[in-house]
Amino acid sequence: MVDKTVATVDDAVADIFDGASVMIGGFGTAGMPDQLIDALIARGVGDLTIINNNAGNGESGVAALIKAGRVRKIICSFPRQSDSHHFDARYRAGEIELELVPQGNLAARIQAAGAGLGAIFTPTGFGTLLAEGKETRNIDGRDYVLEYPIHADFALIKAHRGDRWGNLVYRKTARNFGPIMAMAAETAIAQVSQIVPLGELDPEAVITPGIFVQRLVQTGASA
Amino acid sequence: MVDKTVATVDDAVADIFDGASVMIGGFGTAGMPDQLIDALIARGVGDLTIINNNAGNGESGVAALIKAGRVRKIICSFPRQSDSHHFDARYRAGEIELELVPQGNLAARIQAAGAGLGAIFTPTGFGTLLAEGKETRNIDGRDYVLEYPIHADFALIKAHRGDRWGNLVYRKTARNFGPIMAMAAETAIAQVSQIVPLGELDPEAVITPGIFVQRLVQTGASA
Amino acid sequence: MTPMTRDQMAARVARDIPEGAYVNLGIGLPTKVANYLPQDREILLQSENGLLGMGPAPAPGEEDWELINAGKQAVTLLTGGCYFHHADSFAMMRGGHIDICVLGAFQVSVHGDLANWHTGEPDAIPAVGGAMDLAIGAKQTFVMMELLTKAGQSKLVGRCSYPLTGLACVSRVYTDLAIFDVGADGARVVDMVDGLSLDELRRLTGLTLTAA
Amino acid sequence: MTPMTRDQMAARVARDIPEGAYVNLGIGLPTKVANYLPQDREILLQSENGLLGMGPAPAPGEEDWELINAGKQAVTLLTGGCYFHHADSFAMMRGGHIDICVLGAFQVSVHGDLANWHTGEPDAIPAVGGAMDLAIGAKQTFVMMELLTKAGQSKLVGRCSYPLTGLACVSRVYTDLAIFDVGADGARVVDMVDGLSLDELRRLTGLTLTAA
Repeated sequence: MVDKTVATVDDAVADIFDGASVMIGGFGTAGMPDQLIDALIARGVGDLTIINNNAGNGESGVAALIKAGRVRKIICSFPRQSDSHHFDARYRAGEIELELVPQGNLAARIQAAGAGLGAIFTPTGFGTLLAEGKETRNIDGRDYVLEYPIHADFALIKAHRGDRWGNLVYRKTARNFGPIMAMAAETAIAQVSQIVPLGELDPEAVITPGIFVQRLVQTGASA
Repeated sequence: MVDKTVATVDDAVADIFDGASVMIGGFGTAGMPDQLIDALIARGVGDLTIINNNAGNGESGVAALIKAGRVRKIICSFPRQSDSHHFDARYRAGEIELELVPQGNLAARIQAAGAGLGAIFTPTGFGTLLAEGKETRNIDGRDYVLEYPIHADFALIKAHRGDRWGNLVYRKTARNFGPIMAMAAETAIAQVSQIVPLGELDPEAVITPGIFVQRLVQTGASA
Repeated sequence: MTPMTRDQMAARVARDIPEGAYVNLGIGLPTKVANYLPQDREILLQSENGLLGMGPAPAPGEEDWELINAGKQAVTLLTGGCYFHHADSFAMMRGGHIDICVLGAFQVSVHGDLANWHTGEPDAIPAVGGAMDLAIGAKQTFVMMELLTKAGQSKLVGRCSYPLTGLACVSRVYTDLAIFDVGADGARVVDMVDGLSLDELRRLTGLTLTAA
Repeated sequence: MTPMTRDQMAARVARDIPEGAYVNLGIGLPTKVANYLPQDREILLQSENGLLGMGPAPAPGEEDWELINAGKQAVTLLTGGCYFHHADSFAMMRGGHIDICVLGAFQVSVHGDLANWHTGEPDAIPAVGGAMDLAIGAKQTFVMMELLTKAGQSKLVGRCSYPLTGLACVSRVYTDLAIFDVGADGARVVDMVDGLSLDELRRLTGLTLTAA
């Protein structure tokens, strides 16, 4: 029997290693897999490359991971926020590397990784600082920048409900990066509010087919 | 009030013009928008470029369009079938141009068009006849072929239910190319089994957001 | 002459948005436009974090922090709205499916170049978010901004000095003093507040402006 | 010696598919594998037209022609299965998410090149379908075929003479006479039918084969 559920968040992150690349879902706190991140902090591994839209808010989630000194590099679109002081401090101290990616290119590069493409020509960023040094091409009269897929060793995401095959549905705008990060990571790990019996999710409404999910853990509804 | 519904299939296809490129959904007959195709045949325009997975089966749908002599070129992955005699005859007579595309590249190129990408490097087809003359590149040790997006003037697709904003849900494997063709066409036209009041479709389970659909017509359940 | 207030600017932008338009309102000043959309028009707001058919803020105490907009404020979903993931959301934008995007700006050039993501200061932490995708993706990109900085310098410029967000992407600029169409042929004045003359506007901006 | 029947070949392939594997079975002979999957293992079949968790054919009269497989035969969906669109379906394949793909072939080279889409005859109408995507996408690609043509020529070859489907993509070849691992180091015989010797197999194929 295929059963991808694990009992605890500690079990869920037990194979994340020093130096791993880890995608973390969420846009702000919506869809942020807070309990998996806490377990990752407790696990104690460091030198991580984090892929997330932001660089942490306040004291929890990615911010707590950065505060704990576990992050070597962050790939994100919007690190500077009113409450991103942990990132700000580490960045200004030269203790964290930043790769800034326009949000849509971030999504497209993650999707390209999940879909097995080698590179994509995207119009976003052409002629800006963020395309400096990158290959460009004019195609049918429009200018594009060549961007490469972003793969990761792990993805930590948050979903609403899941089953033992790893099928997932999300809740409202907490969906955001979850489905594409699950596709782009070697091992995708989901915290879900509820694990339901196989067959309870509508096959027409499954957002992430279980093939993209390696492990899931029930954490209950979070704040 | 935004109301994208039209009363008849004839109204739905009334602006399709001679020489248009037309994506047609369906994999075999599942998801084939048979009534829109019949209306397109009745409309009498020709010199069409058709994008479909196949090149028609039997006597209906794309096969009937080909039989009627309306198709100048077809872009598809699998034209040769036991009952594709209308295509076979026109093709052997040199009356129809064929662009053969591996099925996954067809899907990826349609999706790239809908997503505004300029080109993609795909591994599929590398080293084969279908990549002859195309640009290739080795990226991180793997070989890729550069493929361009496929746009269209129109998409004719079949969905299960839709609302006046154009939101669509599909039924089982009839979903296939519908969602990506709707994104890639200037004007996407859906025949749906049932038009339902706004709000009746679950916002978590809408497969094609209405923004991608310009027009829809209720045709009832088809065989 | 009396400059328009920010609310008057928002109301003016809202008036120009037609029935059925798919619209993305950027963070900051453009968010105000939602408050002035005509009640008799159905206009569909997209938020790039994955919703279409965005409704107004919920009543206090009714917030659902899994239903937020790009500015991370609690919002609601209209009947007929729906959710999708980030790749699909930016496909909507990049693929040219959004009719109008309204953005704030540090500077806009008369040819429609936009600078709105980075002041270029050496110690600033850069953050771009969806700005570059939004700027170049929509069928039309509108900018809303005060025409002059506090120091009196025009933010409509011949050429942007701040780092660019996108090239030749803005079609119209709504300011507190005038409305401009910008593009390949330079800036054209569409409207001005009462009491302002074209010559005065030329003096304030230092630009060659043509009248509508 | 007695060659394996096509059903025996299918049963042999099925035996090598582990619990929990995501598997795509190509049109034709590979479809038979589904009939022999061990009942005590959960194995998830993907069909590239948009379903995962494909079940057996429905009872006669119960067909739903909107629930079909890649061969356009009516199928069913297992409890826990789901539907998706074509781009997501081929992302599963191209992105390396499928564990095993089983395909038929005209020829396979000892280095794993595959030819299964086109005979190369000048008047043949070419049709590729998903063959090229399937060949290169899965973590492992298995081929099922008779070892010899009716004329007695080996279909396992040093170098394919038919137009290629993919380069160096096949890892294992199941035939009616023997099972081979193929790859950078050439072909290695994993198993043979009773009564067949390595020397005889070398004679039949004309290839330098190594024993497992």
